Amino acid sequence: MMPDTTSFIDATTTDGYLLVLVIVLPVLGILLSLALGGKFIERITLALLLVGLCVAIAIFAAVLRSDQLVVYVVGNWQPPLGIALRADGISAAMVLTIAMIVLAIGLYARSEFGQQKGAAVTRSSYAFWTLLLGIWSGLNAVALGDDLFNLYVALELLTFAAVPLVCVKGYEATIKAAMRYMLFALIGSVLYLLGTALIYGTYGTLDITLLADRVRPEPAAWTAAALMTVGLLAKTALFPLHLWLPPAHAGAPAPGSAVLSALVVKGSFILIVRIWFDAMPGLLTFTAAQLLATLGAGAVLFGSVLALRQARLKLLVAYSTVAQIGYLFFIFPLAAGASGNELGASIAWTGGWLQLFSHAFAKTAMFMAAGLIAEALGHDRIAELGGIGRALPITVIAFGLAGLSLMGVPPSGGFVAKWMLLSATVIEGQWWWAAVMLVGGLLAGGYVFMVLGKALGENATLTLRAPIARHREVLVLAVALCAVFLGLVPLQPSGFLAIGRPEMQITALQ
Amino acid sequence: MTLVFACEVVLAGLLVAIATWTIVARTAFAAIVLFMVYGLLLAIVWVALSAVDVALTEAAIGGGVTSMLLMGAATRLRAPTTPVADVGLPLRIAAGLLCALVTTVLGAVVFFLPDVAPTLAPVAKDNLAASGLGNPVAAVLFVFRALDTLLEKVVLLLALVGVWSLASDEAWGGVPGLPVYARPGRILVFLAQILPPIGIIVGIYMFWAGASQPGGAFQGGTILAAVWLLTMMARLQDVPAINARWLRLLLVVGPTAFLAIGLAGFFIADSFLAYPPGIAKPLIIVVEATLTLSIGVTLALLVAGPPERLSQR
Amino acid sequence: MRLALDIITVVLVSAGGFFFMAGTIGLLRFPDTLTRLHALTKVDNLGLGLIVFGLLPQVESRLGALKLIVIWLLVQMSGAIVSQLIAQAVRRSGRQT
Amino acid sequence: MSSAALFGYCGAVLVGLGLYGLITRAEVLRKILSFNVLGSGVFLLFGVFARRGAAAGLGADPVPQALVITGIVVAFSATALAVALLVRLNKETGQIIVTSDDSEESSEQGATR
Repeated sequence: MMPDTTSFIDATTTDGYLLVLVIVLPVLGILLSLALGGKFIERITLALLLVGLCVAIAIFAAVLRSDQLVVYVVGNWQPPLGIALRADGISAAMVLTIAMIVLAIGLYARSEFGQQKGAAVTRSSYAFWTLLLGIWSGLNAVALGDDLFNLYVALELLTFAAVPLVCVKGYEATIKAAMRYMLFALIGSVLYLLGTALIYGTYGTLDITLLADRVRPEPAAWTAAALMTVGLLAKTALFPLHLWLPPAHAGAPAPGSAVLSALVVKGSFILIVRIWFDAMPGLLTFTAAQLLATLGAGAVLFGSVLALRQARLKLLVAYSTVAQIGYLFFIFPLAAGASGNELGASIAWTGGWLQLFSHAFAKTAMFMAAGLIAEALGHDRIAELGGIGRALPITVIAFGLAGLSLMGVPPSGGFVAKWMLLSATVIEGQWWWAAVMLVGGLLAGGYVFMVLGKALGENATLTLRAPIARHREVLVLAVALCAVFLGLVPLQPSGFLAIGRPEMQITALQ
Repeated sequence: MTLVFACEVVLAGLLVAIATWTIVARTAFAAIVLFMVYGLLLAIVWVALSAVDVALTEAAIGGGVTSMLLMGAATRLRAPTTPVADVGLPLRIAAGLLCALVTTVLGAVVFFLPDVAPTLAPVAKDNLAASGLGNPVAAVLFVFRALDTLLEKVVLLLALVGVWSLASDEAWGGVPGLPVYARPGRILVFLAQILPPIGIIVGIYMFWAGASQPGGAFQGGTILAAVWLLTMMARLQDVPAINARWLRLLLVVGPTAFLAIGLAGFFIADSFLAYPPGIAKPLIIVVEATLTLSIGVTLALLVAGPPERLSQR
Repeated sequence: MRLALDIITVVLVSAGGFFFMAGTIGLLRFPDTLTRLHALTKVDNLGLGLIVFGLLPQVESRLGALKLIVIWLLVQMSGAIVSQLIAQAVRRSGRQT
Repeated sequence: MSSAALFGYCGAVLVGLGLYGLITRAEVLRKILSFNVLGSGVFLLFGVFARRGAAAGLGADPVPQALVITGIVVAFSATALAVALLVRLNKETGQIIVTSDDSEESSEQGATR
């Protein structure tokens, strides 16, 4: 079959240039700070983040307004020869979430990685800001890319920024954690690339939109999809490939942990969804979807139980990420529409994405709170948290609010997400996943209350090693409140998240 | 069976044999030496596949600079006091079965490939004139899929920042720990005196020819990196401190020019990373020339590793 | 004329191939590093030289011929220098095998 | 069998070999080396698809060739970063392998400033 070379899918839309801007802005920062030898790197990054937030809002508004895809055809070379960037509802929401969280993390990191006036930039602070810019650019490129190889480069951009961030402080154990992360990432990227090769060899294009028409259920496509999925699972740290995550996410400095746990693992997850739902629709068999969700269920149970057994706060939060990633994979059996019930699929789709966004905010808040607590106490041993609730009340409230979202307690983004997923299991008649979700919620409640119980306990002898500025506490609270507020706008995102996806265009939640 | 095909069978057999040997070799040193041979054989395979641009890249980067990097690591690593045990036999058998399965499935996919291969060659050829370049591979890299190439430059720079971030706090901003011989022999010095002029000419020729023939910024840059590393190893030149202004500027000049011309495309052409017709070729040559420099410096610094001391010894 | 040139090419390239074979056998069979090095450098230079001269009649442009000769000279030089470096390393390490 | 198919099988074998080395070799340097063999197998498959796509007077489809060139550079960056991590790890611990889990210690260091 010769590929149809004349196909003209879609041209750049009016607001398309925004997609380029949001990818290129961080690159500007990286180049500028390299040229300046690190001078003003903190201010450059924060300024770019502010501009980037405006661009992200503009993209969100453009998608919302036009109720259609925002497209940019780079260099005006149509796919399959050229590369297109596309923003549907999910990408736009993702880019906005990324911009908000990275900006919050940037503001939070000022006290740890800020530059002293007049002093030369230190190693860790130069590396931190550059890597943060790299992660931001990589995430945007992953969210907006629509070409499997372009996405590979974006994913590598993300990885090469994420790995050194783990050991940016240079401690021995964190270097070990970064090394292990790197090895998993190497396998992951090469397997993904292998799948890409097979797809090009069989279908002659890497453009996701074009592929959707060309891919047929046949061995080559299954092989490619399987290889890419396994590779991306290693990067997403889905059970049982999660081994690298806890030491890496717990070992990174708090702002690093926040961006890694909240956003970086989601980058590869988005790609898995893109492959199965966008590039190869119709390929997702019942068995494959059940298998992915089974791994997800394993992650929910295993991660939650292990989180309960941790003695250290940051490690507990990291294991909670292992568990919360698991929920995302329920999207595969529930939103694939195997039962032919479009309402169930649409609800599951919205619920799955809401879980991703609310977890991103909640986990950012949790790691930031854990960072403030560790900064105040000089350690993060859960058993010795007594009295911190009185010393840092706002931080502990923020931790608790974020915890509510993880548990799925109303009114929070996590509640709506999990409730939608639960409804979908009922509609789709796959009640077994509901059982896992309920147990996972209980276990999450267990570990959140374990921390809160200790933190709210009395301890007369508590002495703070360092005072914590009030505005940093408020920042953490603001991020936690974002996670909660996501639960108050449930109807809006359901329609928005289906923009650009005709098969999902039924208004959920009548 | 033609003579050429017989040669290809021998080549493929050799390649697999050397790859196996690389994996199972007893010492890391032996494995790396074998890997160099492997890289050269692979370059010949790429020529057999009519992909001369890739052959040049593979020989320069895949076989050349990668081997140098690995060799540098092997000589710098302190051997542990306890012998290293690989995974146990059961796991090895399981891994063997898994890998055999992967190979079999891939082999089957190759066997059952569609008779008429999908290809973008005709589209690329049709648009070659519009791209302003004569070499179709360069046209894909710098025109049709320029976004990939731009992001890949950022990947290279980020990897460099990642490598630098592994320095100690005291050595930050200082001199990379390239293994430099305290007393380089006269022969090495001789080589380092005679090769650079030739290397520079060949490197520039590579990038210049790349517009219309195989070659380009990557291959040219790698050769520049190689001769620079050679002169530093022979101590004819100091390894520069990473906060040297000129070094920073060389690192970013290529990607910056690429990005700037790309952004200018918004206004002077009809799109980001589009070149206005007529001056497309000169613009791409500016991009490629500056990229050749930046790639050369970046690759050399990646090999040199993180800074280890504040000043020249 | 064409035929004569072709014959020259075949003869010279075959001879070059023979020297390569001999050098490889020497590399595998000789007892220690220095003698192996001897086999490699002597025979490979000759082998490559014969192949390059064998190919010269087939080259269409003068520039192509010049490139071939430059490649040969560069390989000569790097071969000679690298074998010197290896021999020095052998002498320093005090081992002969 | 065509030469493209021959190198296709060759690529498949190289992928298997590299994967095996990556899983079974304990030394990190050997893992990195295996990753490079694995990567070259993947690139070779791209090359085979390029060769099969020879058309319009071009000896091979230029798009996969360009992808491989980008891929080689990215793989080199990965190797450089992994090697730098390994050298640093070795300097700190004297190890050339990644030893068993030490999340506790990592978390403690992650909590200190």
